[in-house]
Amino acid sequence: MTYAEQVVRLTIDSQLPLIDLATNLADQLTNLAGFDEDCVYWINMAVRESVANAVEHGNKYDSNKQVEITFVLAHELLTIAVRDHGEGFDPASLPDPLDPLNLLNPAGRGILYMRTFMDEVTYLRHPEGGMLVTMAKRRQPLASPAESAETVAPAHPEGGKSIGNVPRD
Amino acid sequence: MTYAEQVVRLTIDSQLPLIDLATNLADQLTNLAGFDEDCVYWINMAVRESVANAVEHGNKYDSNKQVEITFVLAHELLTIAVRDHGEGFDPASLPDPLDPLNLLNPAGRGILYMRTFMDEVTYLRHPEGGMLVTMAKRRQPLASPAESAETVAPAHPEGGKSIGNVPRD
Amino acid sequence: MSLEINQRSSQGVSLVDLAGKITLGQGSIQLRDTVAHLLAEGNTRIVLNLAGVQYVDSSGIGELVSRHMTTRHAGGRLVLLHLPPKIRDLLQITKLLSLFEVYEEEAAALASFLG
Amino acid sequence: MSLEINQRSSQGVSLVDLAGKITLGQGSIQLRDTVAHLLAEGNTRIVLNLAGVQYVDSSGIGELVSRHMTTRHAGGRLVLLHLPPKIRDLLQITKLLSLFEVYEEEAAALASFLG
Ligand SMILES: Nc1ncnc2c1ncn2[C@@H]1O[C@H](COP(=O)(O)OP(=O)(O)O)[C@@H](O)[C@H]1O
Ligand SMILES: Nc1ncnc2c1ncn2[C@@H]1O[C@H](COP(=O)(O)OP(=O)(O)O)[C@@H](O)[C@H]1O
Repeated sequence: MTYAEQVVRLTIDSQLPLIDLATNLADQLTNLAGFDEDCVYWINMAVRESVANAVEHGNKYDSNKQVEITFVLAHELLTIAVRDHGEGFDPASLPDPLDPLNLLNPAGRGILYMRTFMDEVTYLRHPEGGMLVTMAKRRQPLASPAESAETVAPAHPEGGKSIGNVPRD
Repeated sequence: MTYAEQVVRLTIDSQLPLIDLATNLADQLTNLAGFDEDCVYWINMAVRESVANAVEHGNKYDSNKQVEITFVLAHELLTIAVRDHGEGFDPASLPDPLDPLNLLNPAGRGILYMRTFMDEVTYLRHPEGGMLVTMAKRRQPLASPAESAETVAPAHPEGGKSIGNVPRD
Repeated sequence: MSLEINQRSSQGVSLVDLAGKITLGQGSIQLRDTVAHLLAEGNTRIVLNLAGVQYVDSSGIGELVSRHMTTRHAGGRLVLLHLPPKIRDLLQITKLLSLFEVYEEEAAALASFLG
Repeated sequence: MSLEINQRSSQGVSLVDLAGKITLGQGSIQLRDTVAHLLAEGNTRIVLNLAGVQYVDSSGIGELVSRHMTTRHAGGRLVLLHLPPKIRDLLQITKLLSLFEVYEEEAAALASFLG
């Protein structure tokens, strides 16, 4: 492994069975980046939620519209950007899934999960149309340039929970 | 699974460890397409050879240059296109690896393997620069629109060798 | 199939063993149909055994909530058995853990219906 | 590591157990270094045990040819043990199968050096 930034992009048609391609790619990259098992799992889920939203709400299952998932693996940060070609939306206008009135809703929890599992999530309307979701997760900096990616310490060597802010009741 | 054509594209920086991302994606798509185990293996190898050529000979390991791998899964055919941003080359000018004088060469067998495992391989200089390799493999047509991808018969139900033309000595 | 579903019954209680993924699309739909079928046949005492479930997305979590409510509206009860830690986390994050009765032993889940 | 290499020796013959992938980059380089090291120490009787190798690309095939030739030039012999069917196919396609001595039994590979 070199220590240059690595950029990988996947483009898929708007079909549910293709979401697995994005999550499997995420798994390979997060393993390559040295994230621990829990982080790999939760980042996978953030990718699934964001790509599912792009397919379902963004592109509305229109198979002629694509979803682009870009992974940027930098020294200290993994950034994942998901772009669709839908009408976009205003995330500030969404109902709060933790409001007691909404607790029993059948949907509306995906973005909350993304925000919980990733260190940062931003929503932008892309200037050329569609929505651009950008999610970032800090990684443990690589120990020494002499070490290969395989020997990198896990991102959370203390083995603690990787969820940033799970509310414990 | 729907029966529309499915298009998936992966873009990677020119780094050897990222070739696995392309071959793993190929495996998922060939399994989804119902190819049998041998076909999955040999298509994987054709992808590895073509992407390795793009990284090594095309982009010459320049990490600022990308390789784009596009998979098109149609009803009867899987097509894989690999594009680099190098200087290109003339495939007709290559030495024949089966010529007795070349048999002991340390390299020069990749394209022969690609041609053996795929039904068709074409090399084109891309009009905007770089090389475009297009490889196609016929798949068994899906039996009936009512069947799901998981129940599709393998591409070679007779269980025979999937290599088209292995010379047997 | 991403979700495998097996049904058993014991002491008048329907046990649904789930294995695989409950995600947007196929998985969520299968779970919905299974519970609808049980309720339509008058089986309103339901144990969902999640021991074999490795992955649930937000659609799947919503599906668990909806199946819980549908069963309650039908005058029945749906309880969870063998909740994997990651799915427990997901329910907790969305303040749903207290909605569900959760059992670690099949016998305890069955006994809860004999009260 | 994509390629794992273990070395043993028996009756004056070096046995190299390979497992994983021999592909462009790391895998091919490791194999080259291992054989170079053996030859430098005067170990010119070499058995490459490929039982655990699932994948060889064209670079790896070229590496096998080159290691065979280097060993021969050093006055030694390199033979293959437990050649997996797919790698046999790859050698056949490129008309290289007859270049190699191939054994299915370790004892036979070792015995070939006692002639
Ligand atoms: N890419 C998108 N394009 C348009 N609308 C979106 C997009 N992503 C999310 N939304 C909107 O935000 C809402 C909340 O999304 P989310 O929290 O993931 O829950 P769910 O997908 O279950 O509704 C969606 O119902 C939809 O209205
Ligand atoms: N994408 C490419 N760009 C430029 N040259 C290429 C490309 N692919 C193949 N070549 C040329 O064709 C030759 C033969 O390729 P191949 O049969 O794969 O064997 P090898 O890669 O082992 O040399 C290469 O050595 C190189 O000169």
